[in-house]
Amino acid sequence: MSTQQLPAQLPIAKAINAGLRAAMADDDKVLLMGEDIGTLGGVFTVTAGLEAEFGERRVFDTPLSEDGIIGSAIGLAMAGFRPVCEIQFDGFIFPGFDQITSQLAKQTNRHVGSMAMPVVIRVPYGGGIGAIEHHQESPEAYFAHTPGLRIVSPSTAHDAYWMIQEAIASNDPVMFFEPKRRYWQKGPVDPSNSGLPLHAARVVREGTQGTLVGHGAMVGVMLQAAELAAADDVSLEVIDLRSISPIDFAPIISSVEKTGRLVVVQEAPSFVSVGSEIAAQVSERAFYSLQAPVIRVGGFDVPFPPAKLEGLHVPDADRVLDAVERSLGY
Amino acid sequence: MSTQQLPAQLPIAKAINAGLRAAMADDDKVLLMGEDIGTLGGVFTVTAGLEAEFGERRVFDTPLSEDGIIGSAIGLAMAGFRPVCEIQFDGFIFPGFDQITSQLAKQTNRHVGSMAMPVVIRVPYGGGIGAIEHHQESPEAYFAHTPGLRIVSPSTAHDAYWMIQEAIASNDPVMFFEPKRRYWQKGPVDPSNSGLPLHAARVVREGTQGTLVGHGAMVGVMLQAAELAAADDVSLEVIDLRSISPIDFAPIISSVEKTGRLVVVQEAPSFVSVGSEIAAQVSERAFYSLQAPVIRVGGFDVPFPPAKLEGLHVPDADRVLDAVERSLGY
Amino acid sequence: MSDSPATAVQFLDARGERVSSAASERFSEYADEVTVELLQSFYRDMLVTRRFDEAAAALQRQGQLALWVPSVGQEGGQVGAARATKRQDWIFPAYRELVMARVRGVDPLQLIDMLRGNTHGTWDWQSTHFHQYTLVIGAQSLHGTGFAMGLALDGKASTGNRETDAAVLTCFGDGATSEGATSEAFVFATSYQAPVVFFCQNNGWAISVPTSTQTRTPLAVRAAGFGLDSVRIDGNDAIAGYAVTRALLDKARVGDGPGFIESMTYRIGAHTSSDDPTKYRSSDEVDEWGARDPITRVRLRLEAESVDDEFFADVDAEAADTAADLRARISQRPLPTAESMFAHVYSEPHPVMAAESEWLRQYEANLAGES
Amino acid sequence: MSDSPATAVQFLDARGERVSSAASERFSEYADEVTVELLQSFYRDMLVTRRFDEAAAALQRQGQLALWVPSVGQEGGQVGAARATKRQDWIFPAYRELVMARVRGVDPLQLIDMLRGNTHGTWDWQSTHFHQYTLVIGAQSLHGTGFAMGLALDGKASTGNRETDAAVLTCFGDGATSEGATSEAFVFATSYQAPVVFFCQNNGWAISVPTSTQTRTPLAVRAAGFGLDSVRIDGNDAIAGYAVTRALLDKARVGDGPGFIESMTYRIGAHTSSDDPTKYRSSDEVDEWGARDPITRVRLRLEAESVDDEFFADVDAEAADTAADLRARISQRPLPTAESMFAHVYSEPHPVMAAESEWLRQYEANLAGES
Ligand SMILES: Cc1ncc(C[n+]2csc(CCOP(=O)(O)OP(=O)(O)O)c2C)c(N)n1
Ligand SMILES: Cc1ncc(C[n+]2csc(CCOP(=O)(O)OP(=O)(O)O)c2C)c(N)n1
Ligand SMILES: [Mg+2]
Ligand SMILES: [Mg+2]
Repeated sequence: MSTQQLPAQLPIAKAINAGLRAAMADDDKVLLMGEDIGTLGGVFTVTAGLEAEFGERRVFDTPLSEDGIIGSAIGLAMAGFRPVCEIQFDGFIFPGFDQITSQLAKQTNRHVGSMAMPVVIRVPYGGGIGAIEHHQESPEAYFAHTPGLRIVSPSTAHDAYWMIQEAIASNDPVMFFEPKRRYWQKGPVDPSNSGLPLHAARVVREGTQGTLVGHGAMVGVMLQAAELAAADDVSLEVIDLRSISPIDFAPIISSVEKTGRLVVVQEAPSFVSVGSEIAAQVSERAFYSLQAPVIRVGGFDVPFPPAKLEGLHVPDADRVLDAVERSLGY
Repeated sequence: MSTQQLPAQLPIAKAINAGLRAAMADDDKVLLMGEDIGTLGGVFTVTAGLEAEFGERRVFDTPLSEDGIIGSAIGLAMAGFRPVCEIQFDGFIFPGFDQITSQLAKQTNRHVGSMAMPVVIRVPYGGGIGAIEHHQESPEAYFAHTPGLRIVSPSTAHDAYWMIQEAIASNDPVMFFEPKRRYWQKGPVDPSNSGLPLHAARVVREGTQGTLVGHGAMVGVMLQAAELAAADDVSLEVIDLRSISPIDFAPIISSVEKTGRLVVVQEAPSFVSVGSEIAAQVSERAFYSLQAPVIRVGGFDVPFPPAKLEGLHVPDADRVLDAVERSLGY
Repeated sequence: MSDSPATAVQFLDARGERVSSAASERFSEYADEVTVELLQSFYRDMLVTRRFDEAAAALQRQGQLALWVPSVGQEGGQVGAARATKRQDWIFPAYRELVMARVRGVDPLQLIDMLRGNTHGTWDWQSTHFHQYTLVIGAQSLHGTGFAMGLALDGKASTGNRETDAAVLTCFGDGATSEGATSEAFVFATSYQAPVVFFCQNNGWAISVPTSTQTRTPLAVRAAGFGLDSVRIDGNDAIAGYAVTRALLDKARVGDGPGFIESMTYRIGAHTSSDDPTKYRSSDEVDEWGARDPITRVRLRLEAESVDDEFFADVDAEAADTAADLRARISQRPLPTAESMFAHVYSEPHPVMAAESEWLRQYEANLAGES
Repeated sequence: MSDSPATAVQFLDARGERVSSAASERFSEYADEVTVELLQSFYRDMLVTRRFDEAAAALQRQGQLALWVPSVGQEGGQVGAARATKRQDWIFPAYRELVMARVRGVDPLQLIDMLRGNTHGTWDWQSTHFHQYTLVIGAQSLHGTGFAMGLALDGKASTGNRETDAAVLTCFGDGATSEGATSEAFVFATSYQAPVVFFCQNNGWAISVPTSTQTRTPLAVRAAGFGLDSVRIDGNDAIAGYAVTRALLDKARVGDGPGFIESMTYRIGAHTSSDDPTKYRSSDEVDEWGARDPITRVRLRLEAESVDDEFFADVDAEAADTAADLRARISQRPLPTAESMFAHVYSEPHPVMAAESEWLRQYEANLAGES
């Protein structure tokens, strides 16, 4: 891969931008498409400068239709391209749901392997930015339930830079969920070493008395909770899922074998969610290790509330610690 | 409710038809709409005769658009009607996904209670009929993850008759999943007594050594498994969920407190599914009662395979018994 | 169609002159209904809304609002169309129909509540006949259509009575025409001959994307292809907005078929307060459209009709009052309660809502107890 | 548009006479390419397919097929359009394009595999340039459009070279025009001036629903509203299918904009083998259309052109052979393996696929061991 000069610290949005630039420079089959991604550079500036750099042929604004974006991206992939689609906000992915679920996810299988589907769908997701309705959802469970898709979400600039490139390099469709409230969180990026493979989870903090697992913006919340717990002499291990489908269970199971307790943290409503799957599988696979049931901390099972209530809805460190306390109470 | 003369035994398809007729006779705000439901009476004849009986004003064919069907049904509900929409097959609900997820499910909440959404969406679902692609899916998890929807699925003619009427009477949107491969399974219908409320689960067979829970077409499979197990002197309790959202956990937890073991059976792929939720909650709520982890038997995490392979994909009594054996092995 | 649907109907030009053309002829009877008095009401609605709009934008910059969605420049078509609705009619807005909201009697502070993050939008849709804003582009086009189908099924429309039959006015922007839902609404509306008129404000842009990316033909031509009675209007001409909307609503309400209006206008401000339009469009274009301001031309007309200064002063005073009222009340809006998250997800009791709201109540009580 | 898009272009009438009209003039140059030899190939494609179609329907009734989707009556437009494609062109079918499949060299037994439940459709799309069937109505309209955009981006189309530039022919039915995806495909195709021609077989019905429920205007008029070069043809006239498709593909391939063809035809048979059309339509209607059979008229023309009996006998023999081949091979089609469920869900290794396929292998081995 081509190496760019990168500053020592990069916000996540700029790390994705740099990753996109690197992928585009490496492979001229990579295209960027979506609403307002060209001249404007995206409403979060993630694609800023790329139209100017690579031209309107490779970075282009589409008509206002998510179904149209995904459906035509499928056609472009059939023609040998690697389209990277931006869905402007989490809540606007649903008009494209049919193309994702019945077409994108199934083409390779339908064609018994004779048709790769290297389409990336970038989705800024999650709450915490004080937005109006439909701009703060965490819809990853819908896609995780759909065979044929891969789903990832970076929580650091380094991962953002690398994972977007790995997603683009994948011959399978990848949903790339960007924790939008962390877009301006800075971190170092090592442009010479990706670290982990795309679908590996990462232990981001070691601990002994309990395990926290989550992804995206919740990683920061979990780290904060672990920090607070440490002050109370409770040692928590924190795992960043990074990949939501498939889930890398090995480090989670090892951790639970060590700590005996697991709290799963996510922004999405809990009912029939990624957290349900983790709880179900860990309860099965670490049956003899668990000293307490797996406890889930998630958004409530309600439509995302008005911004003034999002602080109550989206899990914070206190909610995580409350769950840890319950877990320790067993 | 008006009482119809019903034969002693009714196939499920005809029981739904009778339930629709009763609901329409009771309340002239009830409308039926969908593709081919009028003159043809639906591709499974579920609405047969109703256009002739109630007229084209109340039973009408729509243009070929699921998004259009659901979106206009929302408008009709806003105008005071109680539309019952048929989606022709499970796999064709996705073009309507945005209207269901972002509109139908959220209207009442968005309007802080000032707008009821009495819309029923009937979906023939599941495999076992040797159909081509998109005609055999079990998409209930997508909707279960969506706050604001209610989801039910009958497994007997009696429940089919009553639950469709209760769904129509509800002021909330109800997804009504019809186990299509059981449409011609006959059973008695008591038109004078519904039995249970819409969202109650039902113990359909008592047992002591393990619990099976599932819904729709899987209820028959579980009963068959329990029968076979009984022949081997293994006593299994079988619970028909009936309601998928909300789930009636009380009888499941009581059962597990008695049996110590739970196998969850579903047709849908397991990953991030209704089965995951049941496993997660039961693992938490019956933590001290479970003598073995909750085991899930589901479709594989693959797109529904060609018909010649569906016998392998959709759980059968053998697969259920294999899981029971594993559970008993702990 | 009286003429090609691509020729814009205009009754009041940018200089405030009354004009007519072959395209406008069909609607002149309705344009003639616009008395000086009615035109004064147009002026009042537009000017008061413009000042409110500017005040809200300023409050957003001060951190009082999460977001502001301006309608500056688009008041002409909006006021005409909204004033063309009869009391029994219903409006399904998108999210930029500030003048329409006023005309239908929506408390503007309730609109503010939504943009402040207190609610998802909670004005009284039943009494105002003005539905909530719909933020998922295009979705409301089907709701309006279904609602119109319902009016007809209920005998509230399509009986042939032009006075009492009701109709629906459904709004969206140029960008929205690319969403499948909007085309599907055209299909359903024409298939059932529903009493609905689509009001498309073509303001040149969908955020940073010009209308030319959405369509290569006039949107009125596209809509005509579906069989909608389709008319393009000068969207900065309140009289055209009034006359054409009234004509098409009257036609639709009696059961003679749905309509479509492409209101050619311009979004003078940013898409929302989050947007910087200088990144994608020229100031020349903005200036050009500024010269076609919908309020100025009505004022010029009213002055030509010798409306006295007192009237203008009165409108200015109302506008100033409304803006002042907004500034005074904005920080006192009731905050949503935790309980409200759970109370309305369902109309009927739900065990998960009960459990989660109880859990949160206890959790909050514990937190409060701890601190 | 040479004429109103609603006037059907016809070159060969039901009696096999060559005809022309103002509407057809634009395409007469292309119609003139249809030599007797080419017309013979049309006849062969249609007749062999008809016999195959009938044989498959019979096999379905005998339980050899889960489902059969007949194309009887629709062969005319299909053969003309498919023969109009150049080698470098691509077809995106819906699921009723049996003649087109033959023309592009698809092994019909691979089509049968899908309807037998062995596969989801696995013919070689790369070499035949004939994509898989798409069963979710309308979805392929966007795939064809995106694919066409890709051809242009790749320099394989829109270079201005009529001989070597490629184009896409995307098929769907009248019912499909109501799905949002189809309208969105029109939007994208026109916005990017993609080298695609939409071929809509208006066969009067979407299962039991007549076209009048989907639209009140000719579909060609609707498509024209989007800015597609839009033409209605007699869909039972193979020459019209050929000439118009060729003209629009040539225009689209060089970058002069996408097209739309409304091919007016009729589904003589049931929707599928699961359907009973007597429930919703009259036999009169079927008879009326039977008299406009697309094969009969080509035969009459060929006879008028003095094509000898030997040719017809040869076609009959090929048809009989093809049907016999189907009957012989149908029960020997390879069955899918359990492993195949997991092998192609992803192009790259996936832990869940590995685990589940291994689990099933062991489970099956145990079951086999037990019994
Ligand atoms: C389904 C969906 N996709 C994307 C968005 C984000 N978005 C909000 S407004 C807008 C542009 C809308 O343009 P137009 O319809 O012309 O209306 P205008 O804002 O110009 O009034 C976009 C893309 C959305 N709200 N909904
Ligand atoms: C999204 C979707 N909804 C419903 C169906 C069920 N269905 C299969 S074919 C059909 C009618 C299609 O009519 P048309 O497009 O006119 O094509 P035709 O079958 O007449 O060739 C319907 C409703 C489907 N396949 N996909
Ligand atoms: Mg706009
Ligand atoms: Mg058809």
